[in-house]
Amino acid sequence: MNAIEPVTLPGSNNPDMTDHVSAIALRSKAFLWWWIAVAPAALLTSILIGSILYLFYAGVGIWGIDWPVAWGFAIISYVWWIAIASGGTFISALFFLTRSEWRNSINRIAESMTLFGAACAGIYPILHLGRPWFFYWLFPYPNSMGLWPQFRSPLLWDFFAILTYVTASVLFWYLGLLPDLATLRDRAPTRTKQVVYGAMALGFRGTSGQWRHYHALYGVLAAIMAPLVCSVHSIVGLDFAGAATVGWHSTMFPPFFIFGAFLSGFATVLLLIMPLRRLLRLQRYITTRHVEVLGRLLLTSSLFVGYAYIMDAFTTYYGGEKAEITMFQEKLFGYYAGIYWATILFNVLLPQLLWFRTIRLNQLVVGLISVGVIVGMWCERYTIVVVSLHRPRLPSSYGIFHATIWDWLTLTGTAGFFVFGILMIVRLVPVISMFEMREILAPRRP
Amino acid sequence: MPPVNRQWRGLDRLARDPAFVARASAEFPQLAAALAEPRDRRSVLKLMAAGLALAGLSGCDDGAPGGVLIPPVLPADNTVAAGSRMFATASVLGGYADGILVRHVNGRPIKVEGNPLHPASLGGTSAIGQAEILGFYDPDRSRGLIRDGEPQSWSSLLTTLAAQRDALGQGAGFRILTGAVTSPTFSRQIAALKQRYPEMRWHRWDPVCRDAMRAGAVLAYGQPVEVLPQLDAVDLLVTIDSDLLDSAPGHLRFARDFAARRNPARTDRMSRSYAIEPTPSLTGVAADHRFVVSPRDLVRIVPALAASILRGETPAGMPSWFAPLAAEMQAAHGRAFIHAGPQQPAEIHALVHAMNEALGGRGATYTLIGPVEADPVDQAASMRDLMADMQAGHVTSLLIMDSNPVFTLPGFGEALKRVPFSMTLAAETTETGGQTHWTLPARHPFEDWSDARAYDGTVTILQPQAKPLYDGLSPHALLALFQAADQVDSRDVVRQTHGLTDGQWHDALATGVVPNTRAAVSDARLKSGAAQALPPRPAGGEVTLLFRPDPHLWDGRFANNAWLQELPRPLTKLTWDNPLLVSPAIAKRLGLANGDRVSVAVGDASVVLPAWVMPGQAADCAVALLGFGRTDVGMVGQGAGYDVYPLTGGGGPVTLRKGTGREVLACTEHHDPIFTDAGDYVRQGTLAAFKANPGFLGGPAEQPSLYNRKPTGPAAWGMSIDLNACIGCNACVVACTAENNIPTVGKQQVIHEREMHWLRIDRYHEGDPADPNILFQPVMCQHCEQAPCEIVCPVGATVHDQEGLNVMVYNRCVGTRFCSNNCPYKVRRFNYFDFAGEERRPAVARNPDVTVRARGVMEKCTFCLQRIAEARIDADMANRPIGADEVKTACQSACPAQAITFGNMAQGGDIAERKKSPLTYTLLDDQGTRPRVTYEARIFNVGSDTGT
Amino acid sequence: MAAIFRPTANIAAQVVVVGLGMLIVGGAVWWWAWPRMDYVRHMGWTVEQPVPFSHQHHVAGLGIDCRFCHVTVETAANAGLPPTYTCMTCHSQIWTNAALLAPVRESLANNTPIVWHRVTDLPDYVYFNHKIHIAKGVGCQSCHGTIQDMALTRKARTLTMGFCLDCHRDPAPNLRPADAIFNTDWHRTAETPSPAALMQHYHVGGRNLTDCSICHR
Amino acid sequence: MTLIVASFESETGLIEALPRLRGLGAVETYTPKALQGDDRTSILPLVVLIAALLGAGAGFGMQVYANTVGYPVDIGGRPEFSWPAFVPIAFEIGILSAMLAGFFGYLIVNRLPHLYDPVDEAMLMRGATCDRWCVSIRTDSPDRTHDLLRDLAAEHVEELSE
Repeated sequence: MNAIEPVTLPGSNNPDMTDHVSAIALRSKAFLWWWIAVAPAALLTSILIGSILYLFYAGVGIWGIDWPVAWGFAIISYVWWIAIASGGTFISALFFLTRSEWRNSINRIAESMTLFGAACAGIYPILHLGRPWFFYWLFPYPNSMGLWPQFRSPLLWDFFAILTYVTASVLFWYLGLLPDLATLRDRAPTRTKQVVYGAMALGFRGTSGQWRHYHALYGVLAAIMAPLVCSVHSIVGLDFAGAATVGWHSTMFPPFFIFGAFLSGFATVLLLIMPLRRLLRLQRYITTRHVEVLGRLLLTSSLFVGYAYIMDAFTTYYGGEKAEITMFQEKLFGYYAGIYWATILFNVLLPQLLWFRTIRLNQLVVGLISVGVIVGMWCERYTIVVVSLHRPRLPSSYGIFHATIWDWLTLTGTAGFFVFGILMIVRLVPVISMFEMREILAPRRP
Repeated sequence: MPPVNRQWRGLDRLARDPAFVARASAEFPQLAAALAEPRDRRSVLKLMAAGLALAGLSGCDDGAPGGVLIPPVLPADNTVAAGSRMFATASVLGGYADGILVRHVNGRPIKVEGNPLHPASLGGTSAIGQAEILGFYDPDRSRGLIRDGEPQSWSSLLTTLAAQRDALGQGAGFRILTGAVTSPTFSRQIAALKQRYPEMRWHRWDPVCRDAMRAGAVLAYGQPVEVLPQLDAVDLLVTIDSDLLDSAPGHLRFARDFAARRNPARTDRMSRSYAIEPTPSLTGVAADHRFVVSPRDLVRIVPALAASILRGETPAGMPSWFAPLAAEMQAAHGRAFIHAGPQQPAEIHALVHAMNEALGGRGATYTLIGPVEADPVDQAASMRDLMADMQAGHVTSLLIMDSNPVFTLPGFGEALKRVPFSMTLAAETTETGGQTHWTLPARHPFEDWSDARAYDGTVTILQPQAKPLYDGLSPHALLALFQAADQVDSRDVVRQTHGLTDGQWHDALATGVVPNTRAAVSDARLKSGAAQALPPRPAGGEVTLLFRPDPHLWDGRFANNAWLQELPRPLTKLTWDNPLLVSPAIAKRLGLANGDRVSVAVGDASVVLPAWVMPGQAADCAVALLGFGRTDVGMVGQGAGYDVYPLTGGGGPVTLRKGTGREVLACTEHHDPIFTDAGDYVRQGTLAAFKANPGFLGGPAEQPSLYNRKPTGPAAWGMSIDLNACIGCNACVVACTAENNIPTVGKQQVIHEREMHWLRIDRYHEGDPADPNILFQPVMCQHCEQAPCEIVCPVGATVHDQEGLNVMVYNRCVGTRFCSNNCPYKVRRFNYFDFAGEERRPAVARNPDVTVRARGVMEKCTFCLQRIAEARIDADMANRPIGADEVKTACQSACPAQAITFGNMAQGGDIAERKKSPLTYTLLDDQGTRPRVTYEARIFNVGSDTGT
Repeated sequence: MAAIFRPTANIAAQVVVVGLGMLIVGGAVWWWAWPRMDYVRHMGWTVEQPVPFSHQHHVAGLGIDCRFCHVTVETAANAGLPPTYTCMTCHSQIWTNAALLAPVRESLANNTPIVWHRVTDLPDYVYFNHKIHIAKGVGCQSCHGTIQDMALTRKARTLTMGFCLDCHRDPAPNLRPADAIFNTDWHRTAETPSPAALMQHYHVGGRNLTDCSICHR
Repeated sequence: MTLIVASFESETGLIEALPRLRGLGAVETYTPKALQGDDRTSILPLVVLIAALLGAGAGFGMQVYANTVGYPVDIGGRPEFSWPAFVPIAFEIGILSAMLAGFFGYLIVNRLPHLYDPVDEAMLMRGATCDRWCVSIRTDSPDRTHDLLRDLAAEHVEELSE
């Protein structure tokens, strides 16, 4: 398979597609592989719940964070997840605006990824707090103390950004789901499914009015989602750039973080669609073309990120601030140097293989590169948070950070929760946006 | 459970101890009730607080635990129902007294301050003195009479003593063992005892003693005179392995006098000081020149120095600095002073006496006084006799007070077994107490009457600060019981000694000094032989092993004091441990890194302990720190560090071998010990450069900024820290801990870098590891006007008030820790666990004017906001502005050298003056944070210029 | 009959939608109202005490000055609770064997304090200081309400941070002439100096009373 | 009144049919995707725009009020009215209200949720969400409608009495 297939294989048509896709959601018994996949995911999810409960009981002291390195896994993983989440929005919103046909068959998966990526990210800021039960103090509610949150703090901007992003993603996802839910309602084999999907479809019947407003609105919302996701990531970048801390105080962070979001987003989408198209027999609609396109996007964004890394080094030495240079040396050759170089390898060097068409078409290699990118992005955040913090301006406050078992359990726990969520989506709703596919498929069987 | 340090478990154990519960029920009804049904330690502590309140500690009561108010039955006499008062007393170490005032809040002792009227203190305190209040509240303090492990009643003690009185007869077998004593009352009682038991003997033993100095004085003058330096009159100070500013009696006063001549911006006659020492000391670090010399060379160099000064010889084979120094000393005739430390042999002291006389210092830079100590003896000799008699069975009854020989003197435990009747009087559980027949709980100095003399002989009356927390016996009462059957009130005993009128007595109590008790100036003449004294050459061997007291645990008596255990040692920044300090050369030879185990053998005695590389230590030297490794001690000191006393007994060559494995040591500094550019933080220069351009180290006026909003309150608080005065003694750190209810976190958490000190003293080594330049810099919240921490807090938990304070509102903090990230000075501390709740001291011991911080909130230096608030209210009530120097922060008032100045800059005063100093600079001024704390750069008066 | 839902389903759906809407609105209202309710603030609650002491009787009835019992109110942070001794100064003469007063007599006899229960209990991180408020002309009633009418002492103000801030933002209305501070039946009259004049007189307004460091340490 | 529902096999079929059917009564189409050539505009974009502006304005206003009137505090020596710092939150609140307005606006303009509709009774409606192009006519003249639909080659026709 080294000739690139079209967006949909020849002979694909609407009825077959509709039958096939809705059958996946409506089948009475789940696939065996589904059960095999869901078991560990569920286990990890329960581990997540367990470690959260213990955290609330014992306090953030159970983590590796200390005096100079006061931020740790919670923030690293938060940034990591929110970046993964954004990838989905880019595909569903940005490429909707560009009317790219290939997007129609994968935007449902991408958006679901956004949903659960954002959910995982959303947990962390609360876990991170020393007194999590007071997290609502970040919200400007009418309190008897006459107090307000401190609106100049990037963390507060972040709080609002996440709030908006999660809500918007859910609404956008659900809106996009309405017509397909209607389809499921009308094809549901059992009464229960009829009622459930029927209720969720809210009575969408595809009347002329419903369609007219639908397209008007969907376009507008897509046009909103695109800047929103950029703002969310700029603000996450500002959580760091807004501080005077060594290694953080850089005007480049907002775009830098957006590049990172592209990269990890595309990588995760690739990792989801490549197995799913096989397991769910979707090769007709998610073709090697998709893999190829995403491969190119992955390469492009990796070049962006590479540029950011170079500028990072350049500004440090060009700026010539002593503390910055000390910290950067430490980053390159110090205790944590391995993690920095892993970042470079996974995020910049390996993706360069994608210049070759044959590589782009080799799904195994593409998969490995994507995994590398996701690991690399985590390492990047580890470097930004830990390495920067462990070399503050005064040598007397130098320090070191070692993660504890609880750090790792929480991280893997959220990973499990993410997979669990995706599997639920696969089981319950159409993994391909059927009504959008109809735009590009033959209306009738040949 | 969170990994909490062992030391917290104590009170639980206590609560389960039936004996304690029984006693408690007698003293504190609620407490017993609480202990009866199991509860969490916190509530027990609360009730203990209530119990202590009932026990009479607290007159009135604001916010008593459990939402109840407990007014006294009778109006509390002469305690102000609320607010604070000071009561004078003294903190005694090695017999010598430093005057202190104890602050009482709501009628209970809360904090130790210096006594400005006391000659040895002048308002300053030592770290140990500051920590004494914690010792007073220590739940581990020994309570109840024990005989062979069985609890006893007071009456049984009285009968036993009655039997003793009869049995002792002429007192042939009766021995009393104490530490060095200056108490007039005590010696008076001993004298009386000697009348009753003519043949009794009084032995003295301190593991850290000043025998050599005494012997040196006898060599030089034929009598044990003591030297009284006038450091503010000294232009040229030469110290030889000296503890002048570290721990010598009167060191607080010396630090003050020394500092008075150290800042060229304030004195036009900056003194110059040379330190000749084998291992870094505070005295050496404070000097302009520090010469690293091994003891084995000292015994060569000092006589040579004497020769060239006394007889004008020019010895050969001396280090390069020798000739210039000798010349300079001669040039400074009448303005120079030489001081040698207690670790040096008597002969060297004799030579130093001779040199001081020859340099015409006597009467100008120092005076001689008669011995301050009561009936001074050669402790080593005195102990040899005692041990011999004990072995021989001549000792029938032995009374041990304020001494722990079983721990500090190898072989004593064995000898003790042969004594038919032995009795220990100790405030804390000690190894000795465990091995004598009787163990009596002593009253804490804050609980009973006594007296003591200062380094210059001045007498202070020690008065009780509170009713005894646990019933104990005062040494005076015990001696009296050996004297006669009738029990005496120690107050009367003390009072008899001094024969003061009521008026004088009350003045003495109020001022903390008994007037006209200064020791008379001695007119002893120098003996001719002094100048010829020749010190013995120390034993050979490639390693010289030195024993030094731990700067904070001293000889081990403070091992159960968590504040002192967790206080980073001034030069190593180590807590909770006493590794062997090895010179870089030794480390290189044996391939030792910090923490590597090493085995030290002296003759047949040997100890295995971790090593720590000590820059600036003589190549052949290894230093073992005494005082750790206590075995029979409270929960805090249990198993902290290593006992090196066994080595002191061993004779023969010293051998070091690298052991296997490495230990993690709780050090609070994690940077590469050697620095090339410490000057970025601790600005420093020479006196010559200063004279050329006084402002050469001062920072630029103010970084330009987009924001020019300034606090506009009626007061403007500011602080200035003089790095020329700071000797790194840590008194300020403990004072801060005590004043602000700062919890200790234990070794494990210190290793996790979670120590809580609001005020830390940064220490930098600069240059060559063999002989580095060592610098100190106290760092606390800088109270920036453009505070980076405030911008990033999402809930506004840290904001600015209009008087320029960066206030931290604990109860608003949700714990994002962003403020700490964004603090360039990293002065913020976070409660990763419920450190305050896990503290072992009772809640009443806390300062009620300071919020106790919960788990998950950030905290930091507040400029002692509670003191500011008090002054603010007083000023407002009088409708006047707050005076410039009206408020003193805890660190400021504790500093013996007056390195820290704080005040209301709006009203001028000292603070405004110091801020004007040309040496003033702000830390990390490139950050444009505009701190309210500024530093005065360190100036070295180096050899090339005369400085006067 | 092909339809999945009955016509009633539409009504059901609308009910659900409206219900959700009301739930959200109601929740918001509750969030706002709850901390402001007197019930939550224990306003007007009386607390079980060992002795049913009546301020009404002693203050309004006998006209005893506040400072007779609360001796340190002018000189210290806390007003001070009277020692048993103070109670007995009178009650050794009158009501000498009233059953109600038995606890007081026992307290003196066995030298065991009376344990009173707090009526107003500020959090430990709030440092209220009586003497400065008295000195600046704030009357007892501003925070303790009409104490002279309380047969059993009860909490009369919310004592929320908002309550404190209201006065710290604008102290004037709560200021009284110096001689009226302990006068429980004082009322502003024609000849009372104006609030502004009182602010002047007490030199209030020199500092920003809403700084955190005023109350929190 | 009778309700007649018919389905066509192709989109074009339905489009051609519509103008002729309109004469007979109220016509509504049910299609698997939007019909071509329906160029009427929607009010929703305007609603979303207004909501966004209002939300952002309110958000900005709240921050200004809190920092200048509500409880002004000295935060790191920054001015009370530091408007640049207020922009991000204002923006986010604007977006949030836009999303909410858009979504609920859609439900309102389409009277959703609308679970039951008489046309649901028609079996052939089940194809409308897949590949059939359905139309419903409320007419007084069912016969003519039937004839016309037959001429238009409607795939299926169902008549539902109301």
